Amino acid sequence: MTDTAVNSAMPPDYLHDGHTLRSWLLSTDHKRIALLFVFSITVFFFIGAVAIGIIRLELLTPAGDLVSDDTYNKLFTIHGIVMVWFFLIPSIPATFGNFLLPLMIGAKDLAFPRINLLSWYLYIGGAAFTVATLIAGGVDTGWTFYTPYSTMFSNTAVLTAAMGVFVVGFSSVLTGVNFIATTHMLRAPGMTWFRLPLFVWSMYATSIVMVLATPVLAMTLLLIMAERWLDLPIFDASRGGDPLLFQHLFWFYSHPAVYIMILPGMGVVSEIIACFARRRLFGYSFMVYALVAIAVIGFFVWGHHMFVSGQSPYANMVFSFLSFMVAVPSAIKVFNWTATLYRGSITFEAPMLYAFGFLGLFTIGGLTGLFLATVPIDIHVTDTYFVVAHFHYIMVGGTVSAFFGGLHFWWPKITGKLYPESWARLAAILMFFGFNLTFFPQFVMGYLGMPRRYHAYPPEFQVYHVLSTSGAAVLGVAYILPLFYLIWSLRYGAAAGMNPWRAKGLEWQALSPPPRDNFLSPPVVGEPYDYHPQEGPDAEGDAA
Amino acid sequence: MTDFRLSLPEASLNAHDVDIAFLSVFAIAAAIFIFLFILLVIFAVRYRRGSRAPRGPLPKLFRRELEIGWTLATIFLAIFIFWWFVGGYGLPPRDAPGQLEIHVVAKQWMWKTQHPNGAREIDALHIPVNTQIRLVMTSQDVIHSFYVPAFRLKQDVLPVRSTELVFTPAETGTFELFCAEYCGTQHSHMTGEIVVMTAPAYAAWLGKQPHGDTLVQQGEALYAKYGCGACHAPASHVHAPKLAGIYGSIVVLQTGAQLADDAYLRKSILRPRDDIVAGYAPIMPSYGRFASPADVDALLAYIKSLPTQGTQR
Amino acid sequence: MSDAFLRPPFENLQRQHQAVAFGMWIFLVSEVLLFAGLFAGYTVYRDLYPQGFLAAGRQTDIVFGTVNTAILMTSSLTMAVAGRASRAGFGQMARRLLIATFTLGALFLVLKGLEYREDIQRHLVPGAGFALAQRGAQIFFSYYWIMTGVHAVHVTAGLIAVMRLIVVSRRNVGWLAGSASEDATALYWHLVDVIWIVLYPLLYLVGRANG
Amino acid sequence: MDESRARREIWIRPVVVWVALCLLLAATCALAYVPMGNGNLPVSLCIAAIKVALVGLVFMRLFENNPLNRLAAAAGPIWVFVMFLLLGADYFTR
Ligand code: HEA
Ligand code: HEA
Ligand code: HEC
Ligand code: CUA
Ligand SMILES: [Cu+2]
Repeated sequence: MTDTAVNSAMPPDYLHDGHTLRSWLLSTDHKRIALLFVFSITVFFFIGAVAIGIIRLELLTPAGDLVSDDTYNKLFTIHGIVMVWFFLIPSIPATFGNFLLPLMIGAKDLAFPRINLLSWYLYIGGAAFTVATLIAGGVDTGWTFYTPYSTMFSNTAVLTAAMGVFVVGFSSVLTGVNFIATTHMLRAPGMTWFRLPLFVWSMYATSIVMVLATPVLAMTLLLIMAERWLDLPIFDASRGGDPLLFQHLFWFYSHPAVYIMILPGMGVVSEIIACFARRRLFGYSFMVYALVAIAVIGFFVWGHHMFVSGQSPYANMVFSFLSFMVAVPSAIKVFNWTATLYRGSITFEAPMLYAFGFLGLFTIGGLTGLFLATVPIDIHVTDTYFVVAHFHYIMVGGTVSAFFGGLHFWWPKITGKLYPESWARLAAILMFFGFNLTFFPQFVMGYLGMPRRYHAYPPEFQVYHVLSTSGAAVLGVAYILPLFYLIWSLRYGAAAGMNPWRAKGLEWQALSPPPRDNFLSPPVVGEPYDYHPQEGPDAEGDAA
Repeated sequence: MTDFRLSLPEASLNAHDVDIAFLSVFAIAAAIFIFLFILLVIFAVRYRRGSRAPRGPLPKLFRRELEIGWTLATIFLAIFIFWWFVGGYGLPPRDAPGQLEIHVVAKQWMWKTQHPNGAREIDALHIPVNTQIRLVMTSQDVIHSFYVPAFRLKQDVLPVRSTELVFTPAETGTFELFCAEYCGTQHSHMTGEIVVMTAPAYAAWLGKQPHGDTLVQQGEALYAKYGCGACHAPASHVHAPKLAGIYGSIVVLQTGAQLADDAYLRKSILRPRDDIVAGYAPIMPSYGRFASPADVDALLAYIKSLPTQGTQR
Repeated sequence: MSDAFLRPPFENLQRQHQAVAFGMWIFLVSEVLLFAGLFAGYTVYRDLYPQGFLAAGRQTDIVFGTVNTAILMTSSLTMAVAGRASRAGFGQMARRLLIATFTLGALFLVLKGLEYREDIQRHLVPGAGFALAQRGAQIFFSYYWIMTGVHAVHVTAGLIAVMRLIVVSRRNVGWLAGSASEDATALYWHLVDVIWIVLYPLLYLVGRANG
Repeated sequence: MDESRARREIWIRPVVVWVALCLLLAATCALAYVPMGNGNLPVSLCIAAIKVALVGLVFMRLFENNPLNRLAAAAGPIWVFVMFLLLGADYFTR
């Protein structure tokens, strides 16, 4: 079926059935809800970004002269809270996941459309609390809410902040429930488990973590609120409580949560690489097992955040070992992506550039994770910029790159328009260099002893901070660019057609943008990623 | 933009080990990364669309064997790194003879240190080189973290509980002390300096300090002040355990045996009711309200100093 | 069975029912982990302060506790039978049983309220003027209040769901069997019961023997 | 078969379970007063576990239900177990 077949008899695409605000805010269409999320997380990304922008400027000089120390503490706290819970965790699942999961398995919608809408309202509810926190003067506990500081000592809006995270937590639980049920119940005839695109698998694995980990965070925050507000003794050491218990509960969620943040990125990248290498994903089944393995083993390693906390040294051994084990499935994925390129027929459109960026940066971030899992090294670098660099390499270099990759890859499907390729490539490259300039120096200063969450620092570190800040400026520009040319493309972009990338996968069998019920005729399900006849080259590919 | 730091002195015995571990893991990681990077570049260039590179069926070895191969290799490598660099690290170290025990109390936002002879310092610590130091640390408020980059050492300091840091400075000089656990407004100003001196220099320095009473003397005073003796004095009529020689012994509690270490003794004073010694009534008042962490340190020092002989436990 | 109850995106009703039940099960698992966060802390502190916990456990009102357990289990029974009834086509019977369930649930809350009042009068609220001196006793009661409190919230949520069933089925009892709502509500209600069954020994049976 | 019998049939299984639950409740309540030192907690928890199993299998129909739901239900206990196991790794070796 080609575009010319798209005549006026067609149902309107999802963007055009209903134009009232109501038809958006009360829509149960997974595609519209996905867009609602896109807007919301973009807003919060920039809130978090501005916060850190100011911090980076502050850190240009050793003396804390730009903002007061209290302000500084509030800035990195809000940066952490916003970026983790209001940007990165929903970033891919709630947007592309929402939009593509039904399309990719050939369904009309998610299993529980109304609950899906509820997820968004819960997100907004939590967001409201977070904004309220800002208005109330901010919160200064760090995104980790460590007790007793958060419960007995801080005199900032801890309650509101905790409440915000508490509420948004249920949003991701419900999203998880929805995705799992959908994947089990609504796969099109012929769409067997081992024909699912890896993106769907990654959503499935992510959902497992969301459902099993998030409630523990919710309860932990509840305890925090109870101790702070009702003054019930729970973690307060002076009344017999154990602050480490809080850390255990918090990390029981927050380590798995980091996999909530990376697995979706892995899914996106798998789709992109296969498409632009015109190649079957190498070791599909291993990729699947790896995803699930990461999701499960990810629950066993939380103690590696507590090596110097005063937890038993024997526990340190256990958690260190398990942390090494969780690295293995990630390794498998990296190798498979690389092997997929072999004998491919590769082109370098923007999504592929982002995918390459992901490969490199995630690997660096992951490998430095191994340093941190090594107890003696971690004792030295924990709570230094080495850690800060580690997780930005994965979360920003990895997931955010994947997010932008996905955004460009599915932009034609979501909006029906093509984005301007050359600008996109420019942004991708800027982002890559800006990123490394920002965060690589942080590894160095971290190992040299620069503690994190420091408002003022010894002058010998200044050079590194200046490099880092200049990188952040570049990065900032690179993030703002897409905003312009993507919006531009909405109006002036060329019509995309159903499948501009000649990609496989059911979502490309729907019109762009798809109608309310996604498919006009039931999609034909085939093997995943069959970009080429058995093991052979991609004929059309080479013709080009 | 003054001088900037390119390297960190290895000022403690374990600093070198840490650097070795770091460099080795770095070597492994770098090797893996460069290998992958080269592959990426080669593939990207060789198999770009339209290149002449052959794209026939994959060679035989490109089958499950390869997959299983690198999986096993990774597992092996991971286990190797763990076993070689982590195995057993940080398990309780043996005390060397002539170990110097120094007490550290952290509070928002300063470090208070006290030497065995009672000399006190604030945001500073003088120690002799090549002597094993045992820091017994506790906090008056939130969690802090005692971090000396030059020693590659860090340990969180918790309220009520006491945590320890055992190390041996290997270089004289002045090194920076950071608080590495976020503890509020002035977190970034909770810094200090560690001055490592030669043994004689240290002795001389110590001599010059206005050392108030030694810990033990202070402890003795407090012991009297708080009337511990009323119950614990061997002569006392109150049925309470003897404290002489208790340190390091095994105490039988109602809930089971327990090593009487610093943590335990500290708890017995601050909150005696947590663990009652078998065969005694829980009548001991808890001193949590009166005794500051420093007081408790003093009391412990005194209890440790009590003559062992003749007391049968 | 008529497809009047079919909701998009589903094509057949049976699948829809499966999906709803399965979805609810996943949600229940997350609820279990929610409480796991509490159980973990309870265990740690009980291990830390055996004495305090025994002493404190004796203070909770075992009569209220036991009676409430019985009530909740009975409400579970009526709920279970209601489900079977509606599936067997006895809509009215099902509806009556739902009303019974609701009443029992409400009764549970009332008793809980009375118990709370008593607890407060006996100074069992952690803080100044707390009844017990033993270390850890206050922590026990922190957990007592939070555990029972969070559970009570769940009961309330369950009651609202049950009430919805009762109201909606007023016109057409067939709806109970047709839509998947009843099944889901029942599962939720049973979980609330299950949670309480676990809370009971932790909060009410502690330290009774060594009184 | 006539309707009233069918109505009665419905009750049988649940009521049996309910009776069992009540008996167990009585038992656990009584046993709580028997001094068993550290034995009391395990006993009461075992009984609780049995009750939970009854409710889960019969009332929540895991018994008759499809394996998928059983799998989902199993996830809960398993993850709680993991949590306790690894918490123990710290607390029991401090
Ligand atoms: C998306 C987020 C994300 C991801 C995916 C990871 C992944 C990993 N993280 Fe990270 N981490 C964070 C986010 C993330 N982390 C955050 C936010 C913090 C700080 C929180 C705070 O304190 O504020 C943190 C902190 C953190 C710590 C604690 C540091 C400290 O505070 O002291 C540790 C310690 O072990 C750690 C380890 C790991 C490991 C082993 C992995 C592994 O999963 C990595 C696996 C990947 C690879 C290993 C690379 C690919 C493999 C190969 C190329 C083959 C070679 C591999 C082998 C030889 C095994 N992380
Ligand atoms: C999860 C996602 C996520 C994302 C996307 C980011 C994005 C970025 N982060 Fe963030 N970061 C965290 C998660 C994230 N971070 C977390 C969890 C912490 C820990 C918090 C805590 O300790 O509690 C943290 C902490 C953290 C610190 C440590 C603060 C401290 O310990 O004192 C730093 C320091 O450089 C930093 C930098 C950055 C930068 C430069 C970006 C860039 O990617 C952002 C790029 C955007 C801009 C640079 C802003 C746009 C431009 C302007 C507003 C103009 C003005 C700016 C300049 C001229 C430079 N982050
Ligand atoms: C009212 C009497 C009384 C006073 C006063 C008292 N104690 Fe005790 N103490 C006891 C009793 C009885 C025990 C044993 C039961 C227990 O472990 O609580 C005990 C136990 C201890 C233990 C644990 C001993 C062991 O064998 O484990 C230490 C240490 C201790 N006391 C120190 C002190 C110090 C220091 C003071 C003063 C600051 C003090 N006590 C004051 C009665 C007292
Ligand atoms: Cu003290 Cu940070
Ligand atoms: Cu982690």
